[in-house]
Amino acid sequence: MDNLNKKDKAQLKELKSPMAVVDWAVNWFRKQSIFMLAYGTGCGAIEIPPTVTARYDAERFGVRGAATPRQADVIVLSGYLAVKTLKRVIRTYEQMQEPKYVIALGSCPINGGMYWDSYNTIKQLDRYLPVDVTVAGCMPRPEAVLEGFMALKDKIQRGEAEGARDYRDNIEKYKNNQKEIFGDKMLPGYTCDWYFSDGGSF
Amino acid sequence: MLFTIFNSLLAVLLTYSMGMLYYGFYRIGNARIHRRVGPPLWQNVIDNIKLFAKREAPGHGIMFHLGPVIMTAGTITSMLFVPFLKDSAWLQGFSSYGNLILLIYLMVVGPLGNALAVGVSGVPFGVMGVTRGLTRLIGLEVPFFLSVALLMSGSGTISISEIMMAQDSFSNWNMMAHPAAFIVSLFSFVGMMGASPFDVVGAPVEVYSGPQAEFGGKYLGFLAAQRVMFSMVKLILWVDLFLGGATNVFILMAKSFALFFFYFIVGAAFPRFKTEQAVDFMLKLPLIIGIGAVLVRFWSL
Amino acid sequence: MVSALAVFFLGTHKIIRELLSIVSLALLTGLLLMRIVSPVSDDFTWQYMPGFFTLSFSLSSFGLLFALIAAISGLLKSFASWGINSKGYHALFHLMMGGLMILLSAGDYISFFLGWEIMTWSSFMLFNNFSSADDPIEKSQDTGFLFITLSLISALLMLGVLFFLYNRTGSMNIADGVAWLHGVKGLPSWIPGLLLMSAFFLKSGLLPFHVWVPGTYREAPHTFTAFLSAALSKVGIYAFILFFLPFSLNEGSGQISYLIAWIGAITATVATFKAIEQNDMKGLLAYSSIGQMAYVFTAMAVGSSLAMGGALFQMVNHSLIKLLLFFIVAGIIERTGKTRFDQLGGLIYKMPFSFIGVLVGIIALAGMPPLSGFYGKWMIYTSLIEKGWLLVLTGIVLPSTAAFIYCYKLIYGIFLGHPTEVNPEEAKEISPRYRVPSGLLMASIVLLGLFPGLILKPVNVLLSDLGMETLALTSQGSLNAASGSVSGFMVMNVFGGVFAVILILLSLFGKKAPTRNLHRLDIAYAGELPTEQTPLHYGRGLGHEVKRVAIAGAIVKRSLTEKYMKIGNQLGGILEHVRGFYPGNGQVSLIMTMVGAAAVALLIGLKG
Amino acid sequence: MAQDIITIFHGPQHPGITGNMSVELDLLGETIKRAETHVGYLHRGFEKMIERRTVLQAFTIVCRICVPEPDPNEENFARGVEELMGLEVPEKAKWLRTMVLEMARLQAQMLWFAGQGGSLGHYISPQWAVADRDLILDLFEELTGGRVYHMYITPGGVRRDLPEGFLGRLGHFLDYLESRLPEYDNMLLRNPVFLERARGVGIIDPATAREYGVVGPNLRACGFMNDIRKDEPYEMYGEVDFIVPTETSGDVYGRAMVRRAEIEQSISILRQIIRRMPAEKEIMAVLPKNHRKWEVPKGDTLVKTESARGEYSYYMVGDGTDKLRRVQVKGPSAVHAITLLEEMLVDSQLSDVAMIMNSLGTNPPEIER
Repeated sequence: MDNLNKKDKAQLKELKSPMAVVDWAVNWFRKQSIFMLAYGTGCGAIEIPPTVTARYDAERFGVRGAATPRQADVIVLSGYLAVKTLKRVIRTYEQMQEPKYVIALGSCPINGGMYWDSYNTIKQLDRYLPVDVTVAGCMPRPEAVLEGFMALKDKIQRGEAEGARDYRDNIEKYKNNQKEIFGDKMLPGYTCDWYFSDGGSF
Repeated sequence: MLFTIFNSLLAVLLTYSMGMLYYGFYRIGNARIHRRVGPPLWQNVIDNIKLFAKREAPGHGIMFHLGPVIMTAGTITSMLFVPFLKDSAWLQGFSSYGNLILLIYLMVVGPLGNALAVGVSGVPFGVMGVTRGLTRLIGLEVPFFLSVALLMSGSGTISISEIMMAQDSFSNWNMMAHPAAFIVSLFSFVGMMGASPFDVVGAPVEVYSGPQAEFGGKYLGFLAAQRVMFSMVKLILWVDLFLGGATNVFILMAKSFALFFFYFIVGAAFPRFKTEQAVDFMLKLPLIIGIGAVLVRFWSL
Repeated sequence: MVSALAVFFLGTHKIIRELLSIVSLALLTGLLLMRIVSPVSDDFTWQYMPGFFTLSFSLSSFGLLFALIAAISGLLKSFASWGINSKGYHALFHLMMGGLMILLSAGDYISFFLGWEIMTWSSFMLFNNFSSADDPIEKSQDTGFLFITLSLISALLMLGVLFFLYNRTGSMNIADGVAWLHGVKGLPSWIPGLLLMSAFFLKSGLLPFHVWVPGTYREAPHTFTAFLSAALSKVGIYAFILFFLPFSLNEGSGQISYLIAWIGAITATVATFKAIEQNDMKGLLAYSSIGQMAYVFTAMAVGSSLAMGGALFQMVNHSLIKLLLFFIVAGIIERTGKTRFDQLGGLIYKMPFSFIGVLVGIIALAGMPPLSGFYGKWMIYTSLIEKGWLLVLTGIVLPSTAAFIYCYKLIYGIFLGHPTEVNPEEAKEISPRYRVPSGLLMASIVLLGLFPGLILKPVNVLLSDLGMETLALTSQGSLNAASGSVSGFMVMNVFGGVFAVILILLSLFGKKAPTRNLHRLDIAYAGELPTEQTPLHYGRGLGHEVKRVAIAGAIVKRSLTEKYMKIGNQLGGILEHVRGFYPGNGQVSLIMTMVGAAAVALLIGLKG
Repeated sequence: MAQDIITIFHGPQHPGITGNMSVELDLLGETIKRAETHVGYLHRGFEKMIERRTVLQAFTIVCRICVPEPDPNEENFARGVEELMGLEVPEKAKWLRTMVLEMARLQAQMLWFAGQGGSLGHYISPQWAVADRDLILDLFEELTGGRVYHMYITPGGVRRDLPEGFLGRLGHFLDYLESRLPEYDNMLLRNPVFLERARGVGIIDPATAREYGVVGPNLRACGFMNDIRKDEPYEMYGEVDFIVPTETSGDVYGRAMVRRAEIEQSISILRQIIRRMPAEKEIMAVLPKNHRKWEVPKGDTLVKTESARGEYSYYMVGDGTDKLRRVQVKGPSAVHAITLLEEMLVDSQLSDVAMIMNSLGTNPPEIER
């Protein structure tokens, strides 16, 4: 934590223009307050409670739970994703408000892990969603999960945690990849139409 | 006029910073009860600013847009009808134009305005939360009204300032002069602050955080800001009515923090009632105490 | 009141034309308004069988208020029902109007009773013959049966008491009877008093005589329901003021007043919880009417000038609100053909005018500042506190808090949530003939919220007519009582100001963080996807759980209507052979019974 | 379509669900008129994967069938293989296995306690219970090298002997936990609000319990004394003294009381194990030299273990190759979380769904494997 603070200060000194300072400040607030949507997709769900409770106390770092995707900043995908789950995860991710981040826990979202030969799980999550931080391990310890959050914070502060922008810019690629696995059971159009248009706003 | 506007801004700022401070303490205190360290004291402010710094927000049409606005406006309006200090021209808002009954009704305007936005978003969980809130209101308002009616008929006025003025010494504080009314009102107080065991409205494990389920970004930011301010309005109201009011901001903070601490302890210790259990509870014990107090008053006259 | 009779004859004998109806009602309204501007004495006496009866008519200031309410309601109602009425409807409506005018200006028992009966029977015919229920078989015979039976009972009670009074005082003049009623202490005055009171309670639908209200309101033609709620339910209040107000102001009658106050509070509680339970719009509004009327009785029982002012304000305000809400509901039913909350929903962006109308209506109905409904509530509460009736206050706080639920249910069920049976693509705004009167009513409700003095100044005149103190009004927009003051103008300004500031703030954020317009089904739904077929509208369920609360459950489970029907059926069984004497159907025999009973009562009265 | 009812999903992304599954609820108001559980969010095809792997490879994945309580699965699998292959397990290994099983049961009960408090909006109990449970995980880590998945109980014995002073530290932990239990009681189990909410809610009547095949604490809360550890003692359960707590009410409160009593029983069993742990070093049976040639003879067997949530049973078939022909896994949650839950939720309240699911000890991963 101290380390991070020092890094922040060093960064701040390097900034030149006032707009850069504003951006830096906004990023600082974003990184200090992370509303986490813990989607217990698999085994990793068991290490989320220790992370947020008394022993490891993620709230020290500004990480707290959110109930619905509308309120959340980061979705924590804990473990392997069955195809059925992936659909819900994409749905949940698209409902979140930008800027939004994805943390994937465990080996399974990286390469399939234990279930590399299973017929019902996806093997590589970042084909379907922009993953900002992956925490490897089966399953990652709470310390590792916290380390993942620290990495995410660092990324946010540097302004590099822009998975959401990547998803928006490369939506066709992601949707095609999703289509490969869902086939004709893709999510209905209204859930993601705005990615293909400007999106109405007022 | 300018002075009033300046005063109103001051009131908003004061309640916001007081609220953020108290709720910062609330989170740390809860963390200590949980045997952990907890977030920094200013974590709530960071959260709030972060919500305003989100790049987008969900929308379901103009009514959804207006809901948080009405909610915040309702909160600030009711804040301006509460006198913060006694014997002072500062922080009085528009309280000379209003009174306690008006205030009680004003406090419902915001939530009902937000309920329209929740309804129009079409989230079934949200409407369930609203229904729970309205049902719970029956249980909260009835004992509360009874207790403040005891005060009002006791002091012969319905104006908050005058009730506050009448409590000049400690023995004249309404919590000492009308202990039954104070006890009854404390039940309602815990409920109105949304503490366990009366926190049915936004229960995440039941109704998916209820009315807030569909709000995100700046809307959630407004809702979070008004929530802490609204809590402070209630605290100050209780200080005015029962704890003898305050002559300066520091006394106000001391007294309101004592009440806040009570709310925090009760909220930490209990699981949550079901809606009907909450209302039934409120209509049993507090109401009986209140009716008893009325009867005592009646016979002693 | 020649004009009343003129309208009466005009309506009955001429060919029915909408225009004529409106013109005649406008004429009536105009005449009544003229009475305010230039008070001319038009007391009118009519010698019938010289030396035996004298019918005397004189419109008191109270009568004028009620007559104005009725006339304006009738005018708006006629406008709203433009072109949808069948033959005979207008005749009956004007007959009823005439009866109402006779009643309001009656100076003696005969004309009072005559007006009462004309009004009752014509309104019965109106809702029975022109019912809004789609299926004639479905149209419940029970409703008509209940209404007419209870009306008969009330008429008989009243007739008996009136003749009893005539017997005692030897005068047909109401004023003499009232004076006697208040002059005699103890049991002899209590019994006729209570009997008479029951008759009036029945008309206003107080407990335990409220059972006719919901069915009648539900089945009456939609716009006529508005009139029923706005004008006819006030007749009971008029009669109560006429006969009992001095009585309840009497120092020695504390217990009776207290009893009436509790009857009001209990009625309000029962009606409110019943209203929450309703699934159709008109049923909900019907029960809400009962509840709102009950507050008026509670306030009248308190008897202070603040309470009386509150009662009158609440009454006028209730007329406005209910006209507005029933008009809009009628418009929605006409456009969609649906009456229930589980059939409607999601219409807000298609019917913005109706939405705002209902919004204004429910804010005023719930008594929230800054609209007009608040003042009535405020005056009633304050007067109760000043009087020291804290338990009664608790008794009416309970229903007025619970009323938020049905208010929200009304607006949610129709406009918010998700569309169910009504395709939102095809939904259209309600037709202009509802929109115009609704717009007027909305404007007046908002105006009254800003300037309650508009009503309270005339109310002050009435109060001084009654010999009570007047209310202290510092300006049009604020009101002072002994224990505190309130300024609606200020509330509205502050709220509006804060609202505007926050809206500007929000739109500043809007530049950096735009709001994304989402599809109706794109909602936080626990990760799952709702489909078009998924039921998501909470219209039926809203308020369903309230009955799990012990007190509400006890009220909702019991149904007085069923009990009355049971008693009625048992009586019917006993009287089966008696009924054999009469030809034809039940209605005819009921009418004959009534005529017979009236004759008997007349005879008894004459002999005495 | 007139809509009396409203359909909502309780899960999969919902704070009130015990894992990655969902319950579709038809509500009238908040009263549930129909409940339908949806599973398949977690299906990995375990039984197929075991058939594809050799016995020793399969042993590493069986523990992943159930995350909160992996050890009964390891033990079950190991014992099944031993029965098929006719291996003789040394006594010390049996004691160690019993110890691990009881520790696993203990931590699972703590997790249940956390969930039960959390489902009622009582946020102290999850914080305390999960943190205290972590101390057991530390012991596990010391003993096996893994926090959650241990892969400790291998076919033929256990993987490692006790570290130095382990039993003393376990004893210390047990003392600590025992001193904490009264606080847990005061905080949640004797809390008037908890009593108000838990009594008379989520009742399983004995006939239903028998008909649906309810097992474990849920069955014992209905008044049946039914425990594999007593009925068909395995490992060293025949040697230790313990009682099987029962209740008769069959409601949420009854199940809570049973689980609460089981925590004490586990502590007592662990104390006995600490006392009686043999000193010898032998922890592995005599195994085939070349582990690539582990051939499971033809034959089948049915093994059962009592976990914290009830009975696990594995039906295992060997066909003479180094892979098992078929493994059929039956966990307790399939009954509790699907058929029974759908039945129980009808006419109960939305507020009670999370509480009932937690009190049944449902755990999605083992339903669908």
